[in-house]
Order: sequence, then structure tokens, then C-alpha cells
Amino acid sequence: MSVQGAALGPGMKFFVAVWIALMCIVGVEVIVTYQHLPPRQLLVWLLLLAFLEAGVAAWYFMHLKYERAALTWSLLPALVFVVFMMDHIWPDAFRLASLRLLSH
Amino acid sequence: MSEAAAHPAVHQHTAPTGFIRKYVFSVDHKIIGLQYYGLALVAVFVGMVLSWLMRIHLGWATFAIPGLHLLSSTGAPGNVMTPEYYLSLMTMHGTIMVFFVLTNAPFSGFGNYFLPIQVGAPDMAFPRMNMMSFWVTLVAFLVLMASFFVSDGPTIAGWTVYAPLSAVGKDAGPGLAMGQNLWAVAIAIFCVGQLLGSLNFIATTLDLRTKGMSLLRLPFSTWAWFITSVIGLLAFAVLLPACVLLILDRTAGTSFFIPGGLVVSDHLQPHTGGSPLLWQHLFWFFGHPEVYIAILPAIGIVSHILPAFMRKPLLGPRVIVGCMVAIGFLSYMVWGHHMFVSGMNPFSALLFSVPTLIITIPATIATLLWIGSVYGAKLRFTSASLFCLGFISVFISGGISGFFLAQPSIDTYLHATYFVVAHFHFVMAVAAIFAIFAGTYFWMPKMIGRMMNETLGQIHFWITFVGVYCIFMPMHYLGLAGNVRRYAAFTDDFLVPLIPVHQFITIAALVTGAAQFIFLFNLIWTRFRGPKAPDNPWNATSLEWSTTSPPPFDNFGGRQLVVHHEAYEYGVAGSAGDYVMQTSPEVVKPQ
Amino acid sequence: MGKAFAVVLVIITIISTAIFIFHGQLLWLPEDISAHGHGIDHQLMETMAGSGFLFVLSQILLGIFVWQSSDRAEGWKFKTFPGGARPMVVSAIVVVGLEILALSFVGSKVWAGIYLTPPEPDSMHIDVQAGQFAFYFRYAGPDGKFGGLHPDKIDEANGNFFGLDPANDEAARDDVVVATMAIPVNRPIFLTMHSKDVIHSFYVRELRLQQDIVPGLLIPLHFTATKTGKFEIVCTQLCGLGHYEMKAYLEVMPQDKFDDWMKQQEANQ
Amino acid sequence: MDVSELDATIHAGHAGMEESPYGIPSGKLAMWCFVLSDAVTFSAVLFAYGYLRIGSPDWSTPFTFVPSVLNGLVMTFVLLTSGLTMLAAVEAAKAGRTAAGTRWLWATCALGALFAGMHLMEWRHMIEEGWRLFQNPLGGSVEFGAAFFCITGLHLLHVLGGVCALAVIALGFHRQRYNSIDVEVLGIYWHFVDLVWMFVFPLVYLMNAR
Repeated sequence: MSVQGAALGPGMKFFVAVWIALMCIVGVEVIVTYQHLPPRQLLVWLLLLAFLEAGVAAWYFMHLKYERAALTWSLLPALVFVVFMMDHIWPDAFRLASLRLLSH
Repeated sequence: MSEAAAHPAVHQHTAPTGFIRKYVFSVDHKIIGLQYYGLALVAVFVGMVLSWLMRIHLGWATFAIPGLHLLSSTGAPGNVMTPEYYLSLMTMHGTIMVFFVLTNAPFSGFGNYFLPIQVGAPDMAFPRMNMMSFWVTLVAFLVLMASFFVSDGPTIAGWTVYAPLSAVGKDAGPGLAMGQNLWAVAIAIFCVGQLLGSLNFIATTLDLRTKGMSLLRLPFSTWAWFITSVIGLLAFAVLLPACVLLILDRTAGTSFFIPGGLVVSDHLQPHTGGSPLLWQHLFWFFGHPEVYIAILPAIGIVSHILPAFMRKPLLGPRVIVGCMVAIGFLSYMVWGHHMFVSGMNPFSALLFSVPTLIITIPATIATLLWIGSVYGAKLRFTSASLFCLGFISVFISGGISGFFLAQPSIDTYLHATYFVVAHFHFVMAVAAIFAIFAGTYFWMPKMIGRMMNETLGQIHFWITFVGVYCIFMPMHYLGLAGNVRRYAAFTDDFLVPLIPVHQFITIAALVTGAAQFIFLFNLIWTRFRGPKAPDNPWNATSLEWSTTSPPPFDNFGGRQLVVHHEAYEYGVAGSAGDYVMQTSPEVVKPQ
Repeated sequence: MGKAFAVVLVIITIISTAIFIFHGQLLWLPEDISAHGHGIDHQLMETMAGSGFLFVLSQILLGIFVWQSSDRAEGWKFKTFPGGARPMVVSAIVVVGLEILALSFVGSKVWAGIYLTPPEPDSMHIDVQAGQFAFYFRYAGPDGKFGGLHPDKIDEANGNFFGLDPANDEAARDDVVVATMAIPVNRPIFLTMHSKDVIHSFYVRELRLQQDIVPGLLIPLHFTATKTGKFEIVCTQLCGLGHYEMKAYLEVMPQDKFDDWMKQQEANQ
Repeated sequence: MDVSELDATIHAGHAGMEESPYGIPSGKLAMWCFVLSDAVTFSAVLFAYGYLRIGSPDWSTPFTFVPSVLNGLVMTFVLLTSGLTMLAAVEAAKAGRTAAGTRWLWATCALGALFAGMHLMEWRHMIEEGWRLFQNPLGGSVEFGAAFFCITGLHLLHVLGGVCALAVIALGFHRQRYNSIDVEVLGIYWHFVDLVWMFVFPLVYLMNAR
């Protein structure tokens, strides 16, 4: 690994390809949106696509691929862990809906 | 953040001349560390005086405190504290102590001063950002203090500022107009300062270690500061948006934390649809890691100081680091134990209770390792080592009561009683403060180049040690008797008989508080009259002791240190002397 | 110095534990008047025993070791604890681990028994409204139905604390609103609690119950009182300047006396 | 010591220092840490949005394909493209082609500004429709306006900050004040802003599409 960090990229052509792929994912997202799925299914689909998209972007655009694996293995678990922990609020959120006192 | 992008790691190696650049807007991590320490010192005495006033009011509710009206004429007509003013003082006490003392002194203060030195770096990775983080923190402190001087006084919502009390504005009571705004703004600013600091700590620890300073050779204190900065990086990132949303609720009419149909002092509030529990979730998601942001550096500092006075390494050094990491991890899995009876889903309570109980395991391991390390040691009793031992004792006392509060079934009785007050004061406040004292007596010779007075230090220790037990032990009994906290006075039938206990606590608090002025005097006297300190007064091994006291601008006078040893090689068999400095090239024969 | 520290530490430990035990009531606990409370008290005792033991043990150990290592001869070569770190780690994991398992097993049952069980079908339903700085209680009245809540109609001056609308609302007309909660003994009680302004909390020491009342939500709580008497209901969630004096009384009375009381209240409405 | 020199001393395994575990310049590491913490900030806000939405039975989904979703698509296109130009800038900077690098930086800056412009136009449009932080012209939960303006606003702030940073770096890079590392570090930030949008667009726009 040289001083320049991610010195050896694969060149612009490849990045253009990634860029096109990302646009395609966005396109798929919009198409899925108009399949009139029930909200929860739609959410699952959109999240999956969003994570895929974000993953590709981080991996290639943000050059994670070209850094040492150690970097990915330090950042990713931390983020996943924290976000996973935040999920503790959902059981509460759903209960909230059932305990609502007034119409508003 | 483009700061970091724009100027990665600029290092001047020539000291700036001129007072302003050198002492005020200094990029030198040592000056910044002292600035943080000074800020914490101011804050801790402010917070302590507030607690005095509160204690006096709790003991003798009608007692007129001379001159109290100077602090607030509306809050203390005829020098007798009003209930709302009591709540203001309580809120400010909590906020000041948690944010500006327990976070600033052991983490930002000592950390800034000693982390770069302990890793053998000439400075922090981003000196400018470092300076910025201090000045941002100072601004936060000033904004918070300003709320003492606004018309309706500081907020009365408690340091957790639960919505909607904190969100609906002036209708809810005094202090909830401008005072609450200032609180939210101050804490938001504070978060920014901490984030900048954390980035700096992480980069410095990972990137600026001198040759031979492998991660496993880092002193416990450095480990603690590193882990703490990682926790802070992720925790304050949640409090920041939470504060912003709170500010929006208060000023822009949003309803994140305010449900519909509230009638506060006969005004139907215009908000609809929010959830008070959302604030609690966001706040405690930060709030619990914050507890460990306060205590982990303390654990690191004590583990760092003890060996020097035991003349032997701690048992299982790797295990202790492991415990700190484990505690850091678990700190994100338990925030809901602050919300057992908050109306949160009772299922979640069980979910949160288990990891909370599990945290006691690494904590117990660390404690046992300290105790076991004392066995067969040759203890030297100085103020520093006494405060370390005191730390272990209060850490046990505070940790034990965690067993009770971690269980929802018991918490439903003990929640919001003085049992909780006793618990977190012991394990978080007193323990961390003891570590700060230990650190001060241990490091001050290095920081200001003069030895502190031992006699005064030990008097200070004995009064403080006995004092804190007299203050906080009785609070457990009060809690078990169902004495509710955050009451400005005790008028309920079942509380009146308990007032004598409160009076005892108040006297203890006044005495213990007074003893802190011995410490202050000692500090000031040392600064100007104290005897010059040698480079290594305690025959300690880590890098800060292999430079002059105080260190030169670039810490090691241009020398490029090489580390040959673990951080705590005391009484090494096969070594000529009693201890081996990390930098000493001596080859120790393995036995 | 070390000996002094050890002595002081031991004295502190002894006094602290002694005051827990040798006091009027054991552990300073008030009497328990609830059907579920014994579970909580038992859990509390278990925890107290276990953690009290650990507390004394570790403090005394610390004291002893400090005493021993206080004045060593010159040139003393330190001794390592037999077995090094392992016994510490193992004992911590085993002892504390077991205690945790035991506690959370039993404790979870107790908790679930109170907060995760549905109220008895024949429970008496009482509607609780908390506000700065008082509790109000509502009984359904003869028709057994509660009137709807209309925050905009809340008018404390004229005693309409709940925001009822008797004019247009059948059910609301015979609702009994009182400031003291009277309940028959040994009868399951089901509370639905709501707050009109900020978060309050429903706390009765003798019932071993505490539950925050969150604005915007209808918080359920159920219990059975097993002893008659007059007890205090206090607010335990900071709710403003009057927080410290926000309280009401819980009167547990025999069924017949309760019926009389209820008749009287209905007459007063 | 000059910037790149110090980084060289730190990260090229210089005799004086332990090598950094990641082998990247401190600036880059700090930027990654910042991105991490900022990601947590955004997730906190998004979680709050989800929490309130689940709790609101009367949630309104106002976005029609034309103009809202379409507009969102174009904005996504602009932002992704700006990511591409940023990459070009980084590549050029690394290859030492200062002039090209500067040009690509300015291009990125322009696209970022364009994105911000479109965003503000959309805001204006919605405000004219009667959307506020505390008001919902469709009569549903007012939390929609609050969530929408706060989340997109937070993202917009990041974009604007990035645009300013881009301008500064572009100027400095042109004058050799900043080196390729600075450009790359800024790149990480810019791609992160892009990455956040990849969640904002589906969760805030598509989830609320009619």
C-alpha cells in the first residue's frame, strides 16, 4: 500500500460501468414502488435495494475495495452493530400505535 | 469537517511565541489538556456549590441561605429556595457534572495531555481541530451558564430533559422558555466538540505511535481513552440530532416529541402526533454510553496508576483491556434499562435487562483483577495510590447496586427513588472523581512541573473517602424506603419521617464539599510554591516519565523515542533495577 | 497508612451492611399490600443476599490485601496471586454468571406476571388522569361505560378535569370523577391511565408498583390490593415545579364500605 | 513539517513510527470516522421518522410520479453523476494532472450546486402547496412535513457544506496548496453525501409515493 492510499484504481471506464449499475438500481427501486405492494413489503424491497446500492457505492466509489480489509472490518461492524441496536425501538413503536389515546 | 480534509496532521516543531498563541489559542495538546482540566475544575466547583444549596434545602426546607437571592431574586425570595429553583439547580448540577466534569476531566483533559505523550507523538494528529474542540466546548459551557442569567432561570426539566415537559415551552413552568432553549443549544454544541475530540483521539492513537509502541504495549489509560473516543464518536452522533429535533419542537412548531391534545396550564397545545418516548429512546441511546464515557477513562487511569505504587504489574493486563472493550460494546445494548417503567413495551424491558446484568461480569472481572493485584504487592501510600484504592472500593459499592436496578421486577419499586441516585453517584460520579483526583496527584508533577503537597492530599483523601460513604450509603436506605428523587421538599406522610436522614446526608455533603477546597488550595499552592518535580518522581515506566516535567513543546525535545518494553514492567525478575522504562534499551532476560 | 485504610474500609463495610439489616423493618421496606408484591420482595431479598455477600467479600478482601501489603521490608520481591488472573476471571464468570441466570429467570417471571399478563376479566375498571399537579380518578358509573375524552373541553375551574362532554355524550353523564382512589380489597383492579400535559408517574410503595403515564398514550396497569388502609399515590416522574407535592390517596376498603362510598359519590356528582 | 511529508513519515513505514493499521493518511482515517459517526446521525433521524410513521395511523403519502418522484429521480441522477466526476477528479489528482483534477472538481461543485438548487425549488413548490414543518395540507399527520423537511434539510446541509469544501479544495488544489490526498479525503465525504441520498430517496420519496 503506497502513500497515496488507493493509488491503483481500475480506471474510469470501470467506474462509469458502476455508475450505470447504480442508476439501474435506482430505476428498479422506482419500478418496485409502482407494483402497489403492501407498505411493509415495499419497505423491505426498497431497503434491500438501497443497501445494495450503498454497498456498491461504498465499495467502489469510496474505494473501500482498494483499502486494506482491516478498514472495512473496523467500520462496517461498528455501523451495523449500532444500527442493529437502534432496532430495539421498533417493538415500542408498534405498541405506540396500539396505545394511541386520541385520533391525532 | 473539511478542516480534517484540508489540513491532515500539521505539526509545528517550534513553540509559538507570544502569550495568545502560546496559552490561549494554542494548538499544543498539553495546553489544550490543561484548558480542559481548568474548565472541568471551574465546572466541578460550580456543580458542587449547587449540590450544597440543594442539600441544605432538602435538609431544612425553610432555611434561609444568606445571599441566595443574589443568585436569583425570583428563585429565592427572602433567601428561601422555591421548588422550581430547586429543580433548576438540580438540572444544572446534573448537566454540568455529567458533561463538563465527568466527560471533560478524565477524557478530554488528561486524554489530551497524555495520550500523545504516552504513544510517543509530538502532538495530536490534528492540532487545529483539537484547539477547535476545546473552544467549542467552552462556548457550550458559557451558553449553559448563561441560562442562570435569563429572566426565568435555568430549565427545570432535569438533566434528561424529558419531553414534553422540555418541549412544550413556557406553559409547562418556569425555566422552560429561554432556559430550556439554552440547555438544548449548549448540549448540541457540546456534541460537536466531543465529536471533533474523538476523531482526533482515534487518529492519534492509531497513526502516531512511535517505533515499537505496538497496540498491545499501549498503557491502559491510552486504551481507555481510545475506546472511549470510539464510544463517543457513535453516541454523541445520536444526541446531536436529538437536541436539534428538540430545538425544532420548541421553536419551529414541529411535534417530534409532543403528542396531540395536550392541555398545559389551560392552554390546548397546537402540536399533534409526536411521541415523548421517542425522546427517551434517542436520549438514552446516547445516555447510557455516556455513563461509560465517564467511567472507562477512570478505569484506565486507575489501572495505569496502581502498578506504579504496587511496584508490580496488574494481573491479566490483556484481560483488563478486554473488559474495557466488552463494556464499551455492551454499553450500546442496555439503554432501555433507564426506561423499564417509562411506558416502553414491557417485552423490551426483559430484552434490555439481560445485557445490563451481563455488564457486571466484565466489571467484576476488572475489580477482582485490581484486588488480586494488590495481593503480595509492596504498596506505597501516596494521595494518588490512596485515591486508586478508594476508587476500587466505591466502584464495588456502586456496581453492586446495579444488580437491583438491572432487574425490571425490582426497578418497578426502586425506579426514581434515592436508590438510583446512590447507585449512579457511586459508580459513575464518585468513582470517576476519585480517578480524576488520583490522576491529578499522579500527573500534576508532570503537567506543571511541581510536586503536590502529600499531607494536604492525604487529609483530602480521608475526609472525601469517609464523606462520600456518609453521603451516598444512606441514600440506599432512603431508596428502599421508597423515598422519591427529584422532590424539592418532602411533604408526603411517608417521607416526613425520613427527613432526619436527609439532614445527616446534608451535613456530610457540606463537610465533604469543604474538604475539596483543601484540594483546590493544594493545587494552587503547588502551581506557584510547590517544590520542583523530577522527571520521574514515581519511578514509573510509561513514556510520559521519560521526558522533562513539564514536557517541551514537542514533548520529547525532538528525540524520536523507541519503545522496547510493555507498559508496566515493575519488579521484573532478570532486570537490574526495580522497574524497566518502556524506552529503556535494557534487555530483560526471560526467566 | 495501609492498616488505617484497611480498618476504615472494614468499619464502613460493617456499618453499611448493618444498617440495611438491623432497622425497624427489614431493608426499610414498607408493608406490601398487593397480590403480586411478595414476588418483588422475594426477588429483592434474593438480590440483596447475593450482592450483599459479594459486596462484603470484595471489600473485606481488598482490606485484607491492603493491610498485608502495607509495610513490606526493604527489597521485598512482589508475589503474584496464586494462579494469576485465571481464578479471578473464572470466579467472576461463574459466580456472577450464575447469580445473573438465577436472578433474571425468576425476575423475568415476576415482571411478566405483573406487566405482561392481561387483567382479570372481572376487574374493576378505573380511568386515571394525571395533570400538573394532581391525579383524578373516574369510575364508569351505573352504565359501566366511560364517556369520551375531549381535551378542548377540559375546564379545571368547573371541575371538568377529564374533558367530558355530558351534553352530547350519554356515557359521560354518569361517570364518577373523584380525587381519591377508593377500591375494594381483594378485587382485581384495572387502570387505564393518561396524562393531560406532561409525563407523570403512578407510584404506590405499598403496591410495589410504578408506571409512567405518558401523554398521548393510554397506559394499562392492573393489580389486586390485599390489605385495607389508606396509602399515598405519588408522582415519580419530574413534571414541573409542583412535582414534589403531586399526590393522591388510595383507600382500600371492604366491599360493603366501598359500595356505600360509591353510592355517596354518585349522589355527589 | 509539511503535510504530505508528515503523512509520508507516518504511513510509508518511516523508521520513527509504528505503521498505521490501515496504511492510510490520518486525514483519510479521520474522514472515515466522521463518515461513520455521521451515518449514525442520519440513521438516528431516519429511525425517528420510522418510529413516528409507525405510530401515526393517518400518515399521508402525497408524492405523485410527476413532478415529485420524477424530480427526485433527476436529482438522484445529478448527484450520482457528481460522484462520477468526483472520481474523475481523484483519479486525475493521483495521476498528477492538476489542471484536469481542478476542472473535474469544479464540475462536481457545479453538479452539487445544481442538486441543491433543484432541492430548494422542490421545497418552494411544496411550501406553496401548504406543506410546513407543522402543517399538512392533506389533513393527515403533520409529522410528514416535519420528517420530510428535517431529513432532506439535513442532507441538503451536507450537500451545501460539500459544495463549499469542493470550491475551497478546487482553488487550493489549483494553487498546489492541497495535494491529491486532500482531494481523495474530500471525495470520501462527497460520496458519503451521495450514499445518504441513496437511503433518503427510497425512504422519504418512494415510500410516500401514491
